[in-house]
Amino acid sequence: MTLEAYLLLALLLFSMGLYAVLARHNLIAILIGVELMLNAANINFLAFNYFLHLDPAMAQIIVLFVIGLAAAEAAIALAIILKLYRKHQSIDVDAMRELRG
Amino acid sequence: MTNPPRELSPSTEGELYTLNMGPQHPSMHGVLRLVLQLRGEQIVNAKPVIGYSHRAHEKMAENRSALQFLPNSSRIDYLSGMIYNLGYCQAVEKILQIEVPDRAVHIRIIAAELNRISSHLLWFGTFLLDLGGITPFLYSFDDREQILDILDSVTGSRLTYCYGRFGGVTRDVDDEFLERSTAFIKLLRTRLLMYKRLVTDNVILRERCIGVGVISKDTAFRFDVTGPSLRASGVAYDVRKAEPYGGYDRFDFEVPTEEDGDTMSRFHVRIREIEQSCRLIEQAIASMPEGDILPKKMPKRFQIPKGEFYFACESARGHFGIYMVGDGSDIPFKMKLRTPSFSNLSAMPETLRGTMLADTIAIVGGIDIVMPEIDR
Amino acid sequence: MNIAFTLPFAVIVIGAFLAVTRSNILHAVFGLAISLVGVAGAFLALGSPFTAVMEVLIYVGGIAVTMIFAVMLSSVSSPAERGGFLRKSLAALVAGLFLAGGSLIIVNADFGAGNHLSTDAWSIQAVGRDLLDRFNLAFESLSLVLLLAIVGAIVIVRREPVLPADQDDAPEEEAA
Amino acid sequence: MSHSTLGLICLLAPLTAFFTALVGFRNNHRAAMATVLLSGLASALCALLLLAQHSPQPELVTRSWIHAGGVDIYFGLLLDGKTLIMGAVVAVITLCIQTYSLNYMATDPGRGRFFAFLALFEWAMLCFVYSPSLMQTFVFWELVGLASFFLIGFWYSKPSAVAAAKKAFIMTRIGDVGLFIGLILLFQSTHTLDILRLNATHFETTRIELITLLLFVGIVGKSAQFPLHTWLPDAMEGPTPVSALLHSATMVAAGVFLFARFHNLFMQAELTLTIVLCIATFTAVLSSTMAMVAKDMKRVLAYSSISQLGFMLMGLGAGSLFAGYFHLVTHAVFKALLFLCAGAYIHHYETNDIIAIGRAGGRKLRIVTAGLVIGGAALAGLPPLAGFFSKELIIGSLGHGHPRIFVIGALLASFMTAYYTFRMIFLVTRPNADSEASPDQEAPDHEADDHHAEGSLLPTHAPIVLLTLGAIGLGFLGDSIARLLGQSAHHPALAEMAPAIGVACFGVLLAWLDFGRSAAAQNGFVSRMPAVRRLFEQGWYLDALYKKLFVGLAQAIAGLLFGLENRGFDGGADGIASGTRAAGRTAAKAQTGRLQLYIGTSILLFAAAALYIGLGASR
Amino acid sequence: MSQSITDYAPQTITELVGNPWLAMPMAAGIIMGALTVNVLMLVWAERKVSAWIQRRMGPTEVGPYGLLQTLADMLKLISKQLITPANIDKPLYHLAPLMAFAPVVGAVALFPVSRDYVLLDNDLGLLFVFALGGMAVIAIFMAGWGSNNKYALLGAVRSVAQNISYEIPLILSALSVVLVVNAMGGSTASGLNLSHIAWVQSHEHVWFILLQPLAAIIYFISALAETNRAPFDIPEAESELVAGFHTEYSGMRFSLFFFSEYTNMLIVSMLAVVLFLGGWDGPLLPGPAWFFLKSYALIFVMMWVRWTFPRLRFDQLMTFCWTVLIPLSILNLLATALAISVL
Repeated sequence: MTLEAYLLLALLLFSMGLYAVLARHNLIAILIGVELMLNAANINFLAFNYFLHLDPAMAQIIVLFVIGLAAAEAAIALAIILKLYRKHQSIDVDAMRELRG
Repeated sequence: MTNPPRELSPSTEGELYTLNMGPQHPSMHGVLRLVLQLRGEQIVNAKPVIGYSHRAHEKMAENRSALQFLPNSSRIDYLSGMIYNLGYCQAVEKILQIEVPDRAVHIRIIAAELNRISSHLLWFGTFLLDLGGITPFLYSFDDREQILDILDSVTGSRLTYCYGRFGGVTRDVDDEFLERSTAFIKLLRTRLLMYKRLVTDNVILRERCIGVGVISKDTAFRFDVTGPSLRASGVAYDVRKAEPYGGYDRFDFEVPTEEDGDTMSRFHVRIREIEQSCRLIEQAIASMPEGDILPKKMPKRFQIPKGEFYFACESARGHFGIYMVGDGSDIPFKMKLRTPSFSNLSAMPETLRGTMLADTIAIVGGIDIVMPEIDR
Repeated sequence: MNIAFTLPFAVIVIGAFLAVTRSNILHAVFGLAISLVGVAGAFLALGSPFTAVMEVLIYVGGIAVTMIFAVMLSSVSSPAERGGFLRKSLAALVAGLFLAGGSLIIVNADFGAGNHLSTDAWSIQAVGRDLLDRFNLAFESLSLVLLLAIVGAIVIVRREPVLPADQDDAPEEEAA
Repeated sequence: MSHSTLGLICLLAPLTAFFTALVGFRNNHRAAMATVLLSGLASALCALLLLAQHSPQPELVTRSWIHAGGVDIYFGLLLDGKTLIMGAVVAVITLCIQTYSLNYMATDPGRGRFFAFLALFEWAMLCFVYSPSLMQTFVFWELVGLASFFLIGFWYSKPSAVAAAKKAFIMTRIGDVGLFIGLILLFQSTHTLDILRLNATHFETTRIELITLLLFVGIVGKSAQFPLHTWLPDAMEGPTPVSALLHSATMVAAGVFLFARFHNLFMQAELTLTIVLCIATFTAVLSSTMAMVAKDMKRVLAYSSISQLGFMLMGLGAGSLFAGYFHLVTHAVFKALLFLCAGAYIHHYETNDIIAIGRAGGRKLRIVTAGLVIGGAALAGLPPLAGFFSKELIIGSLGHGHPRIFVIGALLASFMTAYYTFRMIFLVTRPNADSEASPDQEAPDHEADDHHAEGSLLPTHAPIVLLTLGAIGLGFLGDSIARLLGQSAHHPALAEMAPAIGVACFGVLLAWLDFGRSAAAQNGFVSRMPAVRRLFEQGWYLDALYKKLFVGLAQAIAGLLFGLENRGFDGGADGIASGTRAAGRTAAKAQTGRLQLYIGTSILLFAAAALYIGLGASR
Repeated sequence: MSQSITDYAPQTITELVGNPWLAMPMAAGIIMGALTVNVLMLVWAERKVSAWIQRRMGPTEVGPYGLLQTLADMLKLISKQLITPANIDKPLYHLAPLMAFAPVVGAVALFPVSRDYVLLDNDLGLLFVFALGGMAVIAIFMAGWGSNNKYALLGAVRSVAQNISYEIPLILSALSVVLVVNAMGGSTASGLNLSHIAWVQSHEHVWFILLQPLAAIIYFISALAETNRAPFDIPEAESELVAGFHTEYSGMRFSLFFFSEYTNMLIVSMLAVVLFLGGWDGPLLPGPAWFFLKSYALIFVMMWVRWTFPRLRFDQLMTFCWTVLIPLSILNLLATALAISVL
């Protein structure tokens, strides 16, 4: 397979994640979209590395960092979602509009 | 009718949920149903629901003569049937003032104490089964089986004995019975040592039991907790000592008590009671007199005189009371049974509150309830 | 078609589709998990088993499970997807535009090096050494970030311990 | 065994013991105590062996941690004269105190935790002492502070202990900020973390003045010099063994040790040295005055610690590494001894009050009283005990090329030291129930119960005896210590020593007159001046002053700003605000609060930009 | 390092049939056959062991020594009607048994049975085993949630919390072995390769249980918890939660859970053998014999423990993990690293 194929796969995955972020009401579903987007980026990193043979260890390390950051981000995001749920009895993104003008 | 649990504040309400434990649940000892309100695994409210095996024993007693009711008595609590059976006999004897011959007194004590040991052994096994230890169950049933065999040899039944007669017992015991009882007690002592080593000293068991389900002395009094559960809370109350009946005052035994009132204390009290029962049996066998097992002179009919009568005995689970109102006929006008598990169970909602779900099992198992005896 | 590409491709797309469209949020999380397993497969095909394993260990075994926990702790029923069509079509429009534009770029771009595969040797040892040497600062910072995230998450969701309800909360008979 | 093995054992034993005791033996106090004691023994043995095997050249045993930006960050041991002596002192004294704690803490419900923290403390201090790099120095400097925080606040259910722990932690942190900035500046100008290389650096610029001053700020915090000294007396809230440890070989010693460690750098900064001398002398005199009126035995010792630390810094600041360092070592020994003795009294009579202890029959504890007398005499600087030699050296070194005021200050402090030390000794050994002195608290009556007799007294007495021997004999080891430090030990002539001996003797004599005589009023000459007495008792009102100063200052600044704001800015701001508000109301309409709208818009814009750039690139 | 996905086809079978894509399903078939036999034997063994401990006979009727009893039981389970409760979450409920079952089969292929024979030799073998084990959590959750039963849900929540927590000491204790392997076996081969771990032990004539006794103990305890075996069988605590996450499963679906549970026992035992007990190393007998002898001996110990101890309470279990096992395993790892860097 070609580099373009993997890039397109990643792009598709990213777009799906983007759709979830934009279209879903549920905060957790939005978080799911974000995770999909992060993984699309990961595929890109490895694909570029594989096909353009850059530094083989480097791409993996970057992917590891992304995974680690995603774990941290998920932990905090879920904690916030839980807190919001306790406050609003809902995790609908439209319910969180205190900052509107 | 009981009210539904009080509404909790809306902020916490969404996080509570109700779990129906029982009536068909592996460790509800028959058909107890506990309606638990949980927050996570923590119990906010517990409500026992009873009555699934109601058989109207009390009503039956008001429709048949005392003698006809006799077989029913051991069905009330099938685990200490002998004690209930003999207790009922003793109640009638007390009403009609029938003298019981010495030999029968001794035999009754041996039979009742063997029955108490068997009940405690069964509790020991099932309690550990509730805590997830499966093997001790089979060991204790093995021991209990011997008691059942011994009692079977003289009474002819294994569980729901009808051995008592007003004034004595149905059948005399032979030497073989006494020898087997002596041998069994000797064996049981070694087994108790083994249980201590393998079970009582086990770290996990101690973790599960110590400090779990504490019933304070005060709580125990308020809910009229009785039996080993009461003695585990530090009250040395035992009907056999407090209001001696059936010749218990002739023998030397102690009322074991523990101070902490937790499940471990109840565990220890029962184990120590087994030892005391062994002592009683040994004494009774050693001083077994010769003679009749029924009084020479017996009334032809067992008419309950006019008036109210109360008799209490100590069952394996505690204070078992028989309240009878007679109108001079053969048939009691009214009979009410005060059974120990019922009052012990009533202390549960308060004890369970705030504990973990897993502790429910340990606590409910630890107070040793027998559902038919509660439902009657 | 190459099965080493199509298999992960199919799994990723199907999983992501489930994750994006299911209105039952729990199904969406399981869709995410499936998709991530597919991503791990793609990593394998891209010659990086180590990241593939890590993806499964951390994403599927950790993040997805945490999400399921959050779902169970928050809303059992997902909020109704009301006002759906306009919002969805707008979102689809944006995502579609993004997809179209991106594909345009990818197809038109020349990545220079052609398509010869990397056969460079790498080993876990090399990754490990780089982690602790070249990327040491990033590595240590990441560990700090993770620690802070854990502590922060605990602090955020902590609530004052609720003591067992008082005796008064017991079902009383007084109203009877 | 090789040096690296010995060193590793020495450092790792307490760490292992800490974790084992804290995690492994949480419910088994006996095992925790045994582990910690064994580790202390191992550390002490290794430290002594290292000392015995010392080589003239500094030796490095290190393991690398990070290479980054051309700097190699490593951890390990630097074995030279300074570290070897201090390491041995720390390890031995910690062992003594751990042994002593066996009895002292025997019935405390948290003793396992206590011993674990002792091990942590020892580990942090040893790693600090043996540190070969700035990084390690700073890390363990902070860890020493942390461990002392745990120990001072050990009885965490006592509000005063918690407050004291917090105070100690925050006060020392103030100094640490300075230290940290100083270390960074130091690193910036030398590009190395290696302490040996640092010390060999010669600075041309005056930057060294700034660096050393900042380092000195850290030392002031940790070694409890004026004006950050107030935490130390409060730190008495911890158990007495902790005080003994804090005041002798660890915590406060860390500051002085840091000074000694960077002595070469300090020597290049004239200005800093002068400031050091001023502050040290002032601290020595100031805290001595407070000690003269304190009735709490531990407080007397605490104030004396502060003043002795002033002495050490005087010696070091005067340029004599040997004098200051020697005093650090001897002080560690006799101060540990004094605290252990004080602990024995306090444990036995359950009161801190000197007068109460004396009246309850303090002298009946013979070994302890002997220890107290000898330790006190060493503190007072009476010949031929350990303190005498080191203090003489300091006063001697001050005599060379420094203003007279410092010598006079030192002599004054020395006099007061002798006075208050013997005041304490006489109050304990020659109680006079009829004197005017009134104890603040009475000792509970112990005639009837003998529960203190439980167990062996060996763990209490053995360390006291050992340290007593040290307090007697250590003074004669000055030459070998000087050799280890690479300094020449100069012996001051008798004529030089005369004033010092004189004031010390005079102090003792005055103490005898005030407290020792059978007809003495036991109130001391200070109480004839009530105002002065109150001033001393309240610690020169420094705590109150700090409170007033900082709170007042903040309020003053706030008031100033308030006025400025009210008059100057408000008018203009109001006009701007109304305009902004109007504009805001219009703009706020765009702020829908809908997260997804924001994301969508930004993505679209971003995509457009990317598309534009991408297409442009591909064209 | 491997470069193609076909590298993950079992090598030996690939050589036989020539096509890696054909080899994968074949290997799965072989493994499933072997595992079925293994599970049948294990269930029989569990019954016999428990009977022996409880002074009973155990199964005696079907086949010699009751050997065929479990086969009969399996036939019964397969032929039973599949009861589907009302109001379940259908996809989750139906997929859960398969999800529990699939990763287990994959993990078995990685174990070196002898010096020369391993179905799938992979440089990251150890990590693969853990990753596949991590996926089982999802299956349990699907089952618990899908069943629409409070007991099942409680069981699933407990199980997931327990599995995630105990995975940490499990992996940490295994990692300290990996450190030792890398220190002893040179840097040419990966310390995560299961064959290599076993090879180092036989080559250096030392079983790692001697070098890493603490890790071995932590591993074994965590393994008991990972497989939900007594005294950590809290997710399916019969007396509390009826049967935990598989309360609502019956017939074939239940037997799949049962299958994966017993196979999990085999996997953690085999892993323990590879990590700590020298793999196929041993005198006289051939490699595979030693390997399985040790594995089954460990399984026997697990059964022994199960029939001896009562069950812990859930919070005690978690406290034990987070305050004892995890600190200890971290300490052990640090101590190992330190010892290696010093020696």
